[in-house]
Amino acid sequence: MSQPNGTYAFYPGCSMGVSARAYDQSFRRVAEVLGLEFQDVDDWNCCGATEYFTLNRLPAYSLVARNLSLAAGMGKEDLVAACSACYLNLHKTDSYMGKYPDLNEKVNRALAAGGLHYDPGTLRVRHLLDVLVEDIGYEAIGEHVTQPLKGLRVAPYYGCLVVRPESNYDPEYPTHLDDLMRALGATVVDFPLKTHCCGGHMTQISEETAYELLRRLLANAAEYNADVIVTVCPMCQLNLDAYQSEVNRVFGTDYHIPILFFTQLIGLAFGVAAEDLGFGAEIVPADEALKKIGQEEAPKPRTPRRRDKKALPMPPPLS
Amino acid sequence: MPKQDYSELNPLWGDRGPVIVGFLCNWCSYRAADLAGTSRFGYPATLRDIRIMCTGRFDPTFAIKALRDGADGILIMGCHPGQCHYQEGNYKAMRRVALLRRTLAQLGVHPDRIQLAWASAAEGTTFTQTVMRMTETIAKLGPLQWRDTVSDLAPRTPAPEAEEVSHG
Amino acid sequence: MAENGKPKLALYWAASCGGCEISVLAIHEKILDVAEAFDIVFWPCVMDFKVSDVEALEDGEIDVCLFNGAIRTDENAHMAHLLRRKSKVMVAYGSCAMEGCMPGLANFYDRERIMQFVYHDSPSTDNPDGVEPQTRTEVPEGELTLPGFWNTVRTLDQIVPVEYFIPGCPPEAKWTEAAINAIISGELPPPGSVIGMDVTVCDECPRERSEKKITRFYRPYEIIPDPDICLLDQGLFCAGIATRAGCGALCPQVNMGCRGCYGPNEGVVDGGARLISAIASVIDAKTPEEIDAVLDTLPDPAGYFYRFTLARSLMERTRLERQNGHKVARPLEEVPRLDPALKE
Amino acid sequence: MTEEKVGVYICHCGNNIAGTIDVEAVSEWAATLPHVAVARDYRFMCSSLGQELVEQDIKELGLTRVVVAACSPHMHEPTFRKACERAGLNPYLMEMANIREHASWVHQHDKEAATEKAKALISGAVKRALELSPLEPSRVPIQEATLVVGGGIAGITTALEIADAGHPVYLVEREPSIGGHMAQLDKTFPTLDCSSCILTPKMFDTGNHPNITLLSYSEVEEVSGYVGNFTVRVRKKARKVNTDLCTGCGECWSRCPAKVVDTVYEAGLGYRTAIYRPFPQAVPKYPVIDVENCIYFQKGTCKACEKFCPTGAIDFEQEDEILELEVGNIVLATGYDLFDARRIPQYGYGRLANVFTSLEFERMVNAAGPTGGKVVLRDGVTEPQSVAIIHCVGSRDKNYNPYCSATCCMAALKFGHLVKEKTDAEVYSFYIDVRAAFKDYEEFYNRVLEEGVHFVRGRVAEVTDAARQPGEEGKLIVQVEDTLIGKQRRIPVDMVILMAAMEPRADAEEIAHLFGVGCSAAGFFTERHPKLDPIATMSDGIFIAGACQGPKDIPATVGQGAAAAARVLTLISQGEVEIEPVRAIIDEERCSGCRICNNLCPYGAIDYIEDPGVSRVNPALCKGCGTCVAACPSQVITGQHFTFESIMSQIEGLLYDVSNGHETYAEPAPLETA
Repeated sequence: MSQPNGTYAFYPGCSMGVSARAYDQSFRRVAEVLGLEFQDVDDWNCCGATEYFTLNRLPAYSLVARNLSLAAGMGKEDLVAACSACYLNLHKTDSYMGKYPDLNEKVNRALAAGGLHYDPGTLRVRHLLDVLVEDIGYEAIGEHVTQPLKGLRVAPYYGCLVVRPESNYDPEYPTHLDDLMRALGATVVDFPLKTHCCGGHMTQISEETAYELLRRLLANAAEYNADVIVTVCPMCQLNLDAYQSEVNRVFGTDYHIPILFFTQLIGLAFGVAAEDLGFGAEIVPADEALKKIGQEEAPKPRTPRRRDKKALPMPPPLS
Repeated sequence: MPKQDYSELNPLWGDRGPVIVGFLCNWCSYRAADLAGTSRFGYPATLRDIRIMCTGRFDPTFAIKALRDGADGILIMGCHPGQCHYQEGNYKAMRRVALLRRTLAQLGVHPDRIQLAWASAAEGTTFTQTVMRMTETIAKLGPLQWRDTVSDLAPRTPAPEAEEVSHG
Repeated sequence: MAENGKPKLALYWAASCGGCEISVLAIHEKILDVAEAFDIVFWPCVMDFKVSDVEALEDGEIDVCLFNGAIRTDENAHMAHLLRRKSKVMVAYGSCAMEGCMPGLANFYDRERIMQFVYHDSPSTDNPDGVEPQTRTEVPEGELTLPGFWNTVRTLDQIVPVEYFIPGCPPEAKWTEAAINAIISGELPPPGSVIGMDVTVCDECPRERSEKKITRFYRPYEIIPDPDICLLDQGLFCAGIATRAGCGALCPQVNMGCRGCYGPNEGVVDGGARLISAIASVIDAKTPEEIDAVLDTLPDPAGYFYRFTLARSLMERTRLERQNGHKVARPLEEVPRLDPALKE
Repeated sequence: MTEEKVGVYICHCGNNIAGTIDVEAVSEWAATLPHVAVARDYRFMCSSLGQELVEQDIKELGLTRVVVAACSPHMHEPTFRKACERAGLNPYLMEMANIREHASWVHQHDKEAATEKAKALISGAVKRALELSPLEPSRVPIQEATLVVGGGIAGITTALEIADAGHPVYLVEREPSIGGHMAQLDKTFPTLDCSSCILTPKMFDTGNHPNITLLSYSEVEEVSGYVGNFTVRVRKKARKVNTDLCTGCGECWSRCPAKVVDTVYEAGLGYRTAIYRPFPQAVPKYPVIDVENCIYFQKGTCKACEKFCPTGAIDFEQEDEILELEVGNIVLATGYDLFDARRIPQYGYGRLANVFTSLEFERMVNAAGPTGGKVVLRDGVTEPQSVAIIHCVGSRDKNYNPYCSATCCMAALKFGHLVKEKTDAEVYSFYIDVRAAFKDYEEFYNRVLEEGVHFVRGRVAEVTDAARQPGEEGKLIVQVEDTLIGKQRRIPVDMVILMAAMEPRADAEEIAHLFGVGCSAAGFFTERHPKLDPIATMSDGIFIAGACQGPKDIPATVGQGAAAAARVLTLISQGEVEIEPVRAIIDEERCSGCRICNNLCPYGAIDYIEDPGVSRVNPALCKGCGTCVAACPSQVITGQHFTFESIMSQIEGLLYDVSNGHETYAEPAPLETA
């Protein structure tokens, strides 16, 4: 599966250099440790985010296809995106162009105007999380861990895009981020809302809707006593982080759950200095939570296995 | 299934259409064809099928014979791998068809003219779709007309009268 | 029958290497019996005869004609018809006449490509003016003619009716002898018969055979095979399983897979198809990918399977297409690769 | 070829064929084919008048071959074969052309093409018929004993029926006791009979029947042979208990210190000891030592059971025993596995304590179960105030199993009733359709409706403990689209029961391979015919009964078990069995012993005879698939009824209108001069 020389084409997308600088910084440091090389697509353009596809599809596909075409010219097999929305749009465009010859033809006609061309299937579009899990593996990542995240209770938040529409992972209840966090030594809490919506751009359109969705996520993480919520998407991170105080104000709650990128936690576990991983950029400060690393966790099971003699056994987890 | 004008796909058809000889295993694909019938799923009348007990009975000679005798394509259909009524006959068919396709390709017969597909007794639609897909493939490839190939006797340049051949 | 009461015998050499002519002599001193028993009326390779001598004979005057070689040119065809007309019994002698043999491999190509290669592209060709043979050429002395060269090589029985077939490249002396004896004694098998055996080379092969499971093929230079074990069991292609016995398993006995010169077994319609079916059946693979991996180790399957029998096979030759009124073979490299989606 | 006379009969099938195909024209055309002595078309060939037409022509015209162009041979081949036989023509000289399923019904929109195709199919059938040979079925004697695999209610029924008829039976059961899933149930729908009350007497009879050899804690390892003459190797696993000495007193397991979760009988809801008897009514009554959990076997010390056994029956050194059985017939009744509900993570089983599977709940409501029949939450004490029952978990779901698991609706109704009976809880049943198809089932549904169970139509999206609204805290929330009111609903409950699907046994494919039977796409054993023969398999002498053939409830299972017994008894009473003559035969005179065919046969029917170095087909083992026939490089294996010549001839016939025949160029070759 992995690239023979461990090099990938990388599509940065618009948030990596701006709101998600911490993601960008931490992912590049982690890649360094793992010996992976990510080569940015030159002259990339916007992926169209979520809106453009609902407004005018053909230009939206063509816009994304331009990125695919540029990336295909780099001679790599895999095109990697760290942002879930970028990943979905790139993946969708590649896959639909392959599935619908009519779309393929129109998009390529548009590309031809700029002297470009893209044959669907040339690239494999992948999310960064998938690359780390599939190509490197839990075991190999575990081998690089020098500062296990012992004692840190992590709620793994996948968001709604990364496991859809076609994915190797269970779209309803994925566990690969869980397993990755476990490989770092963290305690992973069950987080039933792990694939629920973060509100996306509803923060700009209907605050009421977005805040309720955010509240559910925060409440669920709090219920499981999570110290941090870890995300794989700049949009999820931004919404949960930047609007947490608004949620508290609207609902009268008092959540202080730091929202971190998964690469930041990997970096910490690898022993990379926190300032090299973009820590400090988060709005809900992570300092308190990070202090717990290295501590024994106080046992606080939600449902004791056998409260008394009468309790019935639970089935073991599915291996 | 409205009448199809195959010359739209390849002008060489004229007013005729592809002839595909099918070899269907008794237990899965023949029954799938029966099911397509009872379900009234329409498909082009291009397939002329032969019932064999198992695709394991498929002898490459049959395909070669049919192509030589005017067929434009050969469709072998059996039970899905792992579900053969005789356990493994379809794996043998898979290997024979693979080698047959390679061999005939060297004789200028497009490999897509010989196809192997699976349909369980419950898959009337799979059967129908396979025939439709194969018909389209063959229609695009055009007639095979092996008659033209084998009836070739023409010398390269005008030959002398037979009686005048000298043996000096 | 000649005045001396001896049956009249003709031998002719069409498109073949000449090995069959030599094989007739391989019956050693028995050749004297032949000379004793027959009145040889035509044998251009050995004695001085002219076509006009044959033409001068009555129709059906020759009792037996041993005709070796395939039909490749107008001359071959002309002689086949002539000798047929003049002979009571026509024998397709040897692999070329019977099944096309090596000359028949030309059926993988067409006349254009053969001429192009032989008179222009072959590394050993020295033809600065790019001259090609013509059926008629004007020279100061008059007009020269050459027989026309066919697009397709034919077997003898595709051109004229044939009574008997003697297989082999060349036929082993014992079968020639058996045929001669049969003719002399008059105890002839029914017309259409092959003078030979009805089992395959395995029957005569002393190698030890086990259940077959082929995981890959080797080409002869790749391994030194065990001298006592079936070559196919060792992954070496051997056509013996599908080839008529009669040679005494000569090739397998010297560590070389059977080439298949005796042609398919009695009753078989297409020898190549038998090999495809048998060989593919015992490949140890269950997925299209695994199967392809094994088959990739067997380059040129059509060449292996139809080495001697292409002209006589059901397909007879590679496909011809009409181009500008000519029929041309589709060059092999133009056959598209398998569409991966259709591989299964 | 001697002059053959072929009769061709073209069926109108009312309008089914004649409505699309011009049968009169086809009939006229068929009469002109070589060797065809008569061609007729008739409204219904399969009617007695139609059959008499064929019989009359055979007798009066001396037909030597018959071609019937009608429906699929799977429908009426036996009909017309019998007609030929009655008229004195060997039935294997009849050939059918399927112009209904394969022509008129699928080419209704192109009548011309349908008619042309019918002609081609008939032409092929005539050519093939000319190459057919008369065949006679062969006969082999039958061993009296029968092997029944699986000691659930299906296997028990089969074994008792055969044994009661006076014939020996070997009943092989993998677990330490027979009883199967039925022994785990409390009540049975729709009558609410106590399951063990009706099962236990049958188990007892099975264990004590003079004609039944019960091989519990045993597995079949190898099967060879053929109908009437199977040889079966059975591994009798070591119980580590000498059953000659053991009285089943229970002293051993009451002293055993090793407690393990019982995932088989208690479905994971209760515990057992390392030496154990699965349940009190177990047959046989003897315990077994579970070596993997036994402290002595794992750590080397303990032997508590041995110390306390009053009869000295514990035998730690006991080894597995291998038995060789000779049987004439085999019945597979291997049952089902429950779908692992953990595979649907959003339903929370294995994560959320108070989500239970249907089988767990069966054990819970069973008076002899872990809770003594009390309906409680996982804590073992709290009675639920509300219970959700989710249907179709792992069935009717293309992500898992597309099929309907058949029994779960009724079981869910039963659960609804039982919860109502035993608690004051509100019950919500989430269904897609309620399938209550058999006798008294719909009535039971009505009864449960009247008892006040709430039925919500919709597939549940998720079961979560993530509260969102007041009233949801500490509950399990069932999120569902109620398709009858067209709204999303969140229903908080205390307990969720997942009606998990019946699945093929995890090792069903291996078992199928072992016995040489087929598996469907889902993995259930394939019957010979889905409608007319759901009991036999493609392997003669091997029958299937119960849920191994497909999900079914107890009455259907018992019915099939008894039917399998009837089929076996028929064969036994015949004393010998007829084998279809579709077989491969090697011409040993011409076999060169290349051994290509040797390992192609899935039934091991081909033996290589070292001297004189030829291969031979055992006709009783051969099933006639033809794989060896097609593979033989010297073409000396004949596939009866599907001979090389008959198929080659059929190909020629099929292509009668496009073929150029085989020009031999025998005429003087034209030497082109142009």
